Amino acid sequence: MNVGVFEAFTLVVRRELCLSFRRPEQLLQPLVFFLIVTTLFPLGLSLQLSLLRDMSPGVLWVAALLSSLLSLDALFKGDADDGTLEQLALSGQGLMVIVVAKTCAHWLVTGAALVLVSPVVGTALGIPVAAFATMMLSLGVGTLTLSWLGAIGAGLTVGLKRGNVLLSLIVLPLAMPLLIFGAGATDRAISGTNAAGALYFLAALCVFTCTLAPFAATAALRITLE
Amino acid sequence: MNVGVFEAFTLVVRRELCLSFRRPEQLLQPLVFFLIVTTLFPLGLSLQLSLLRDMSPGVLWVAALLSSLLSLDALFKGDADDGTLEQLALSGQGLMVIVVAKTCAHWLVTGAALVLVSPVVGTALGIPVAAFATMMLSLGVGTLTLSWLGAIGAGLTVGLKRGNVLLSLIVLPLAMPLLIFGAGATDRAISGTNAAGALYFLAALCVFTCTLAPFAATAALRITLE
Amino acid sequence: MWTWFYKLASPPSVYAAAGALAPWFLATAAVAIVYGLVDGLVFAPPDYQQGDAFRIVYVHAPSAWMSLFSYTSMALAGAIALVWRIKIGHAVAAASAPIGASFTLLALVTGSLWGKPMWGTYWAWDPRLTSELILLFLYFGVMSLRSAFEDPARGDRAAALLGIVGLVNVPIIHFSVTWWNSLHQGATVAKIGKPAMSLSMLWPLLAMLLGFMLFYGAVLCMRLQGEVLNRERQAKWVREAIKS
Amino acid sequence: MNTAADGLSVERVHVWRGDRHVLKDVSLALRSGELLHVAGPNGTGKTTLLRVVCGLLRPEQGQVTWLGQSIAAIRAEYQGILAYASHEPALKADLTALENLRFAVGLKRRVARDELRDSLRRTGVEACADLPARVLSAGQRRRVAMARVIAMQASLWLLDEPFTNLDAAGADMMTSLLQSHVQAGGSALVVAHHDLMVGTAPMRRLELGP
Amino acid sequence: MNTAADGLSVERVHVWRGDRHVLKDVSLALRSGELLHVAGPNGTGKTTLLRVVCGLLRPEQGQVTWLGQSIAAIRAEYQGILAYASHEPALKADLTALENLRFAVGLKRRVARDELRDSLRRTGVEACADLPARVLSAGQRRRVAMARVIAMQASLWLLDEPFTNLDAAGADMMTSLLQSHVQAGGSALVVAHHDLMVGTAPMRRLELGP
Ligand code: HEM
Ligand SMILES: Nc1ncnc2c1ncn2[C@@H]1O[C@H](COP(=O)(O)OP(=O)(O)OP(=O)(O)O)[C@@H](O)[C@H]1O
Ligand SMILES: Nc1ncnc2c1ncn2[C@@H]1O[C@H](COP(=O)(O)OP(=O)(O)OP(=O)(O)O)[C@@H](O)[C@H]1O
Ligand SMILES: [Mg+2]
Ligand SMILES: [Mg+2]
Repeated sequence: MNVGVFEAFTLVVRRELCLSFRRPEQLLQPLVFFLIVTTLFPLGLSLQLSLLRDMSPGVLWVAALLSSLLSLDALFKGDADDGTLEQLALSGQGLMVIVVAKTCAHWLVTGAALVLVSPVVGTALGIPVAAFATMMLSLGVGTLTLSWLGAIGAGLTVGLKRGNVLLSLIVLPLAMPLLIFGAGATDRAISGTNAAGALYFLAALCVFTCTLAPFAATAALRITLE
Repeated sequence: MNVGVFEAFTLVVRRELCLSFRRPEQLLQPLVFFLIVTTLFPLGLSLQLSLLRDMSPGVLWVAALLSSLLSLDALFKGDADDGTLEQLALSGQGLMVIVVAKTCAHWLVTGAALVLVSPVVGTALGIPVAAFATMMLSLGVGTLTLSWLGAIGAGLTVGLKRGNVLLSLIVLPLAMPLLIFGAGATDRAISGTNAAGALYFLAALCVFTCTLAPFAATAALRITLE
Repeated sequence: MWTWFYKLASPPSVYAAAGALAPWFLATAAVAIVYGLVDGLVFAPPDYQQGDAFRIVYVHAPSAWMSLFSYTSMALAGAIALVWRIKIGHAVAAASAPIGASFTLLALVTGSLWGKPMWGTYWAWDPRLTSELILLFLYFGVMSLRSAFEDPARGDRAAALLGIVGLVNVPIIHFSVTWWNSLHQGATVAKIGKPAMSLSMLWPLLAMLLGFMLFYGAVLCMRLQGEVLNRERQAKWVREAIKS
Repeated sequence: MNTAADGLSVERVHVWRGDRHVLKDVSLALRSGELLHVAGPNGTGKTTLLRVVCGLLRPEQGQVTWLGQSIAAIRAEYQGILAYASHEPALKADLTALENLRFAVGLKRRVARDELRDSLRRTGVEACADLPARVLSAGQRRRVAMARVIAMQASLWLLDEPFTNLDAAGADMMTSLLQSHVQAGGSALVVAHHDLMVGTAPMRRLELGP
Repeated sequence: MNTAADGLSVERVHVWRGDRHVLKDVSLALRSGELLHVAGPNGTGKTTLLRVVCGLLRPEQGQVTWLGQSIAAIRAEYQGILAYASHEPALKADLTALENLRFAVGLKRRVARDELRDSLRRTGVEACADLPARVLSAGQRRRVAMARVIAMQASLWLLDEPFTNLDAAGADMMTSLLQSHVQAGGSALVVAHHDLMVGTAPMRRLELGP
């Protein structure tokens, strides 16, 4: 009665979702953080409304990035602290299955949720409705990539106290291309020009990351586990 | 041979500094985070340089706020996790001494350090040298206020898993006036107008917070300790 | 005197009182709101500047006022519970938080609907609007902090403390229009002496405020009953009340 | 009149956790020179009782007094004379054993480094004095925690399963530490699952039931 | 030829931690139906040895084999037949005891909920099945961790001080669990500071020196 890879994957995803839903307010937190950060910026700009319009894609993306990042540091840390990561590592399932499952679950409760809430933020930032489709698409692809980049960082920094700042250091530089093209796509959609180029690039980035990052993240985790 | 309040205060501050310096790379993390976030924005804005100038105060302040916040969630959490917070609470010293000492130490290793590094960031963002004094002064006062607001939030969320997102949810709304006036002061200094009004307001906010927050933070910690 | 007070604040008597008051509040609220709506939407003269668009004020202003009022009462109930260890205060605070958040949301929504014809935009980063948004976040913070604790007693106290700390925002919202130059219009109704509004517009507004207040009371009573039952589920009187 | 005015006294304490009535009407008295062994099956509230006695947990009913005064009223003095060792050793992983002692004990009394080293020697971990707590073994950590209790020179010891993780020699050491503590006039409340064999001390036993 | 080809075998393992040579040339062999009691003073490397045997730590020298093959080479199969209980109980505080078991055991074998409940019953914590692990007492957590070991139906048990925090009844239960495990043909490596009184099983003892 061995447990197959796919079964193991769903079990770990269910475990993660169960942990998230155990405290429903925690599910909302990355979203609310996203909302708050997007409201902070306009304030920091001393309310120069004309500026706001131009910078809305940047604000949107930086907020998405930060809110995804903030929750990433708990990806493996919680399990490492209470010893369950060791149990997972000894479960007889490859570490990679576990890493992939945890990262996917993370994206579901942060990235996907963030995409769903982005129209609200978009409205507040004055992004036209016509640009919403591109914005949501780019955010979805972008946050998935980000979750994967974050998984590498989280794997490397698990076991370090105050690893979250270090995690940001590792992930943010990697995320820069993402930010440039994501904000670029949104910007073009707002101004009505064709955003396909930037979107393709984002998608390529996503495919690239999703292919290689599982290996990198697993390797990172294995290094810190020993 | 009882230990006086002042002695206890210095001992706790030394403990915190000792813990911070034990990992020198950790000391640098908020700073590097600050540097990275400030460089992210211009990227997110698709490098429209003309915009950059106008938004530099906002970017500076949001980055300061986030980098200070990121490190705040470890303020009491580390001690709560390993049980040393209980020992501190049973030390015979009032909890308030400990809270004040820890918050001051936190400000020293993040806020003060951030102020010192701000000219670099300011230069990168094109803030004129003449505005540096105001910028640094406002950042110093602002980060101190923020450390205190964060101490309340950290006290309330200590012991909660993934408290860091909840912490942001609590602290960010409280920090909004800070952001408005801090960025306002920097903005005025850049454009050469008189920033004294905003600075006075920041100072008043700081005095107000530093007087009341120790009580609130201590009460918060006491509530969650039980 | 104090024993009398404690007796009054004991869960069974609060439960009973809330149950008795709720229908009265609800009935009077209905009367006031119906009068306010009819008079405000049908009989009051159109504004000389805004035409009929101004009529949204009959929902907007009362809900905005109520958002502040219920925050303040939530914080005060929490403070009383925290200082004098009167548990029922936490129940009152817990019961009023979602109501207050709803009023805040209503104020934000009606405000931005009104903003479109008036200022040409649904949303602007204006001090009044922003601080009202902060109020909403504070409500969220208080509610999620309360539920984040395993131990409800600690959650209550933590939420009460945050509520008190957040009270600084209330004067900021109220005075933001005088402290900063703002899109939003200044105090119109509460101007001492003579309100800057014609009486025919004012009466329905006051009626709506009264109605909202009574409605708040009614919902508070009903939610309070639920809170008390949940908190006292171990107590003998609850078991008996459920059985009967 | 209160007979327990000269020591620790717990009077009719009740504590609920969630829906469970964990401590039901628990009373105890402890005078100087006495050792009280708290025993009972798992989950019957021994740790909870210790936390109530510390003042970390406020009981819903009943009270805890020291020298006849409620411990909440004389918080600082009371904390000055107690030493609590919890289930976890409560060490900062990044600090060395010695630094851990210095920052914890230093808040209670002025203490010289040699004295701290000496208490580490008494618990048999002098060799670990300058190792970060992170790398210590479970038993070594427990010993460092015990060294902290000794160095505090408190008159009331509250120990939660102090024999955990200790080897045979460590258990003997623990026993003799307890013995010399009560002989010197101190008192101790010790949670343990096996019998304490502290020779001469007048030892009583409180059995918590389920 | 390798005499230990039918079980676990640790051959001349060396491990350094920092400047300390913690495991010096440790060898052991364990066949099915056998129990090995690892003892030794605090800090002599018992936990380190267990982690090496698990495969969580790679020794600098020497090797660990199972059925004659290096455990690194047959990682998945090897992990499939072992159950490790570390110093900490390794439970997610937010999940209930039952969910903890389900997600941990479910990765090793398909398991029905009743079976999990049954193993909780065998360790005496069926009443806690639906409580979040956060609120359990130290001993209750330990029992849940032991229930996980049982439910894994592993043939090799690696237990690090499994008697910690257990009351007298719990220690008896632990002993009889070990006994029935080895009688059923399983093998176990148990770190403990006191003597194991597992009646009939062929028990050997490995004493690690300082
Ligand atoms: C999203 C947008 C808006 C928000 C968040 C908002 C918020 C508020 C708040 C919080 C109050 C209560 C102030 C207090 O009690 O001190 C208020 C009152 C009021 N608002 Fe708005 N408002 C918005 C849009 C508007 C618009 C567009 C108008 C009309 C031009 C308007 C007209 C009024 C009036 C007449 C009052 C009553 C003033 C008084 O007597 O105090 N509001 N609003
Ligand atoms: N929220 C809760 N709901 C239900 N039961 C709870 C809750 N919190 C704690 N408990 C129960 O209260 C008891 C706590 O007991 P405590 O930790 O004091 O036990 P103990 O005597 O120290 O046990 P051990 O010997 O295992 O350390 C446990 O039985 C636990 O299950
Ligand atoms: N980086 C390091 N530098 C020096 N010594 C180290 C380092 N890391 C670990 N050690 C030592 O290695 C040993 C680890 O032993 P281990 O945890 O295996 O002991 P143990 O036999 O399980 O002891 P216990 O009975 O206390 O659980 C300890 O003596 C520890 O001090
Ligand atoms: Mg206990
Ligand atoms: Mg060990």
